[in-house]
Amino acid sequence: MFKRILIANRGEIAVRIIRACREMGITSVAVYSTADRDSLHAELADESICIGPASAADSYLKISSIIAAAEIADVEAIHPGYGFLAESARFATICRESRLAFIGPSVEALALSGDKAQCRRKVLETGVPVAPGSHGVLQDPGEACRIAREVGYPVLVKASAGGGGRGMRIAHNEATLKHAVAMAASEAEAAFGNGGVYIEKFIEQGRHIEFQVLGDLHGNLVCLGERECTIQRRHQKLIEETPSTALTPELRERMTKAALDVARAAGYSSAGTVEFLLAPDSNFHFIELNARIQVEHPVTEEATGIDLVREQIRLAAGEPLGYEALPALYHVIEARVYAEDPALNFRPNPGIIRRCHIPGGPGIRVDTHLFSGYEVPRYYDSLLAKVIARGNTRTEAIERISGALEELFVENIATTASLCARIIRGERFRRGNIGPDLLAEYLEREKV
Amino acid sequence: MFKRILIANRGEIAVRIIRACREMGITSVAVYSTADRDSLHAELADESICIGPASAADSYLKISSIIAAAEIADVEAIHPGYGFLAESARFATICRESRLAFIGPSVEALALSGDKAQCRRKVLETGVPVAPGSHGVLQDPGEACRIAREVGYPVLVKASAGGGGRGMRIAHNEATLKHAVAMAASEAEAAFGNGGVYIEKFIEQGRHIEFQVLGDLHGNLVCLGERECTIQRRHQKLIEETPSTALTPELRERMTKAALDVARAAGYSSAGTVEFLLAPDSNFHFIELNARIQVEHPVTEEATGIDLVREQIRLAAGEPLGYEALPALYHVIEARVYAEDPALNFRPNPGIIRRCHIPGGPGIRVDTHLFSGYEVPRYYDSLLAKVIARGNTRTEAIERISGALEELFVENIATTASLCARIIRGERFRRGNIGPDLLAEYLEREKV
Amino acid sequence: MTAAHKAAEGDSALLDFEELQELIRLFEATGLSEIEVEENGKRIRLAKAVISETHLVPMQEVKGNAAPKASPPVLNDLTESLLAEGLVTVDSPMVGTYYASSGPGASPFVQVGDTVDANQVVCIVEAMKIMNEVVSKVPAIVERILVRNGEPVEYGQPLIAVRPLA
Amino acid sequence: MTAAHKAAEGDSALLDFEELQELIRLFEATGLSEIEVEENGKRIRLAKAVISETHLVPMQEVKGNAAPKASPPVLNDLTESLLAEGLVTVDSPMVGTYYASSGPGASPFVQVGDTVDANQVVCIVEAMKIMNEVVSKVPAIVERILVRNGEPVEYGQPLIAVRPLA
Repeated sequence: MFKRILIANRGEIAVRIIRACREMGITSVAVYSTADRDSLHAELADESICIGPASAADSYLKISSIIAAAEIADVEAIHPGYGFLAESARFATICRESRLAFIGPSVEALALSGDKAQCRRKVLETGVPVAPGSHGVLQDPGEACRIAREVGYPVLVKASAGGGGRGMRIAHNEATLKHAVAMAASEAEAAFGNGGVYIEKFIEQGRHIEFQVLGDLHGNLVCLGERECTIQRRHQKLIEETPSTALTPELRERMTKAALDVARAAGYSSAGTVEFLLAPDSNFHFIELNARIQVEHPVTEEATGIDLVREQIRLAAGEPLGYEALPALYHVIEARVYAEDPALNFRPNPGIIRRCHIPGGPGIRVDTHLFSGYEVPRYYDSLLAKVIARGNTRTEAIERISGALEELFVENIATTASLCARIIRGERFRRGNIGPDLLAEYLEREKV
Repeated sequence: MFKRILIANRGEIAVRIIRACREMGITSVAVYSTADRDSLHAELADESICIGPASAADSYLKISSIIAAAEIADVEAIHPGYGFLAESARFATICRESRLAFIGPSVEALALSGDKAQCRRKVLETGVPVAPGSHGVLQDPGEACRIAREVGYPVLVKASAGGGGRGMRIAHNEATLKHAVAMAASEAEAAFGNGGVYIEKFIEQGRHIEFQVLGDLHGNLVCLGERECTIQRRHQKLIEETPSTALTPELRERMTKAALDVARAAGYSSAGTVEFLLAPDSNFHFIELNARIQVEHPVTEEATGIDLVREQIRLAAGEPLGYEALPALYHVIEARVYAEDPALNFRPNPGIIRRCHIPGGPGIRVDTHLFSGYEVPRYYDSLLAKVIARGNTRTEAIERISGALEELFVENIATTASLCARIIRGERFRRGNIGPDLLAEYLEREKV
Repeated sequence: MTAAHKAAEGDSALLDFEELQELIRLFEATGLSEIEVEENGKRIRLAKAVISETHLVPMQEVKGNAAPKASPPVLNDLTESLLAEGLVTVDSPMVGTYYASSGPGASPFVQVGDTVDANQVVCIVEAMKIMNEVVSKVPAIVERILVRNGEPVEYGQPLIAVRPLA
Repeated sequence: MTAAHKAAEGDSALLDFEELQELIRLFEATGLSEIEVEENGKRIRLAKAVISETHLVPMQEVKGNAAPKASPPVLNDLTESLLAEGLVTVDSPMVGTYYASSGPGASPFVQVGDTVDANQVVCIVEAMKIMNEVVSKVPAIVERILVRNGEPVEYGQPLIAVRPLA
């Protein structure tokens, strides 16, 4: 097992990884930018190193500085968290060359999952359903129109190097499609240095269901159930839960098998997520493979009792998986507390949080880097906290998370906590009638 | 179900009950003394009423003020928490007369559990083993000597109206016994207005194992497993866990049956605890029945997933139990964080906590009323927080709670957190070789 | 504070070392944030990191819950503004229900403008069916009745504001 | 705590050294943030880094963990005391390893007392096998070398203190 690990991240996930290290008796080394000098991850880690100025490009995204920090701290492994360098095949390659274990999947699996079009093609070969569309990157705009006529409008134009909703456009007819393909290609070129785009049929009222997988370095894979992540704002998740109200046991079994097929085809190890879109007719389609620990991983942890970050570390050190499927013990719901003002179209809200109160008690877990006096920097993601509730029933989980979200108190800064509580307490969520339109419908009704 | 509940308590247990109310959609009414004006329970409750000055006798223990507050707040029920009026048969009687539901056992069960000597006699009738000693209150000092000769020294002299270690003395021979009986009787007379004392054989190296029971108003009872509470300082618990390393499945089954026999004989309803002393030869003896929610109830909650406070409220409203034994899902350890300095013989440590950091993350629950800026009043119990960790194995629970206790940070005030972490990480605790001498041995070794 | 004053009386040394130690201990026990004594070019300054922002804000206000609780800041504001007017308050000695008179139909114990003697009953607070008489501690003129007949009151809540007679 | 040293320079000392030690111990044990005593132009000031309202205290110090981290307060104190002397620092432009010379056996780029031009290389910070030259921004005299050859350095860490030439 590793003795020293560097955590190439910040915020709540860095705190999460530090806690796993502490439990495992591993020395944790945090890195921080000058904007995060007084942040919780820099305080809680056994050692902390300043790696650069506030701008992420010059600190958390700067591979040479991360590697230099790992070298001077003399660590054996790097945990990249999520975001930043977590899915960078290039970073994983450099780690390998520097004889540092990258706590995540192999370079090859990262390269595959990072190329959405290629990944789509690979998954098609396994027989797992993929939304109808192009087989790989579009060769010319004409091909887009041909395929769109075949599968029917509306279609989504996606950047092959994108993911998580970035660089995505919807087209309802040929005129908008041509424009969308051109725009998406040039945007993707600018954003990712790769202008490849592909199209797939847009599934209206599709629900976003993802499956957690874990793989060891010896070819063993396990699937730890699903998370429903349909409630999103700006293609970013707001509320997640397991089990999903959309799945029957039979459907769950089929999707579990599909998730494992995808992971196996990708030669996947470590923790990863296979995302599907579930159509109202119960047909499901593979969307993408997320080659990292997900923000919403605690949902699965609370349901199954397994510590996914610990497992990532253990598996990266070469230990075998050692178990098969784990039954869900609880119904779990997570709400994300962003420093964003829902009343101002989720405008980010940096500033000093003079006082805060984090809820606790039975069935409640809060993953956060908040403390009274914390300054939310304007440079990074606005996620402040994840409130996770488990219950013996869905109703109990709903009651617990609503109570906790109402108890949570953050002074000076508007957050999404109260909005999440109102949505979860709302009738439509209670009925389990979840859809991609739920948030918009809710915001619309609140305005009236 | 009740719509409005008054919480006749303070500190972490008041916060705990407020959270249960919030989840159940019940309006919570807190009461507070002037010393607790800025305390968390007064802030978090839906309504709060000042009931008197700092002294507990003039506020939290003053029945007329509690009842008056309940009347002006127009509540249907009172939750007494633990301590203060929780086990007062007189308070429960006045609640009944005032048509306020007392969230706890019946007046009769309270009267029985409050009279330790009578309770002992009642339990003897059920066939559950009781430590050898007097059958009821001693009639004269001569009787004590006779019985002590019969059962053998050392013996414990206990106040019938005491409990939780209060008014307890140990005697190793006839001379000290006579003195102990006289002293205990006059102390008990002064402390409880009841000078009745009894004796029982002192079981050396006995382990303190208690069983959680729940009963409804329709005669149904369930036992939710044990908690080992052997590690105590000044007869007050410091570290608790379930399952106990001392029990075999067969022994657990016998003790579970005994706990249910005791509860049934007492006509017990609501949440309660049957305490046993387990001798090194695996013989167990009933000690007392605790007719309240216990401080350490989260241990059972985390192990079984059941919300005991919610159950208390539900059962007091007349709802049926509706389930039998629940399997333990996790190994659970709790450590109590007192505002006491272990280096100064656990001297209480009131004052302002300028800053604090409460740990979180997977498997960790913290029940506390702490916040940055909280002033620990010198009038009440010094319990600041309970840190509870669950794990799939005992080792995982040990690693998690040690990490959380080390992460916990309370400025300005010495607490028992770090001592608990060191004990739990220590070899003797890890081996499960727990005994009443563990703490003393540990403190002795640390001095060297 | 007193130690500091004494210190200023010294001629040569402001404080000797023992006095300084004592002062530090005393200062720590107080709620003061700073003590500074300066005399003939001598100066002592003790300071604490200001923890002025210590208390949690009442959650109810922030969350907009309907909380009928008489929140302390309001009470303190009221008491302060009355003090500023030279008034003192008769406070409730217990939680209960305020009654202005001894029973329905009876005339109130006092009205605005009345002069009351020390220990004269000015109202009743009922708790558990027991009527507790509340008295003015000083001879005074009743200036304001702060609660309505039959209203629930907390421990320490100001009931009546009076102007003490000199 | 450096202020304490200055205090010892006086002739008729405010406090003798033992008393001063005692005072420091006492001060450390209290929650005070500052003690200042001034007399006949002599002054003793004890202060703690006040990170009060906003920042969490570094846990490592409290817990006694062995944390080799260059903690920010120390850096700031150092920078401030250098500034007070009229010096400026050449800071590390990246995390890496500090080298005083271009290679083993080579003579150091600069030594204390050297005069350097603007943009003259004063040391190297190595990261990922790449040697990054670090320059002085201004013409100056090298006053102090703050790190040892081969020592790991953080981003922004002061490496060399120089006195700018007017």
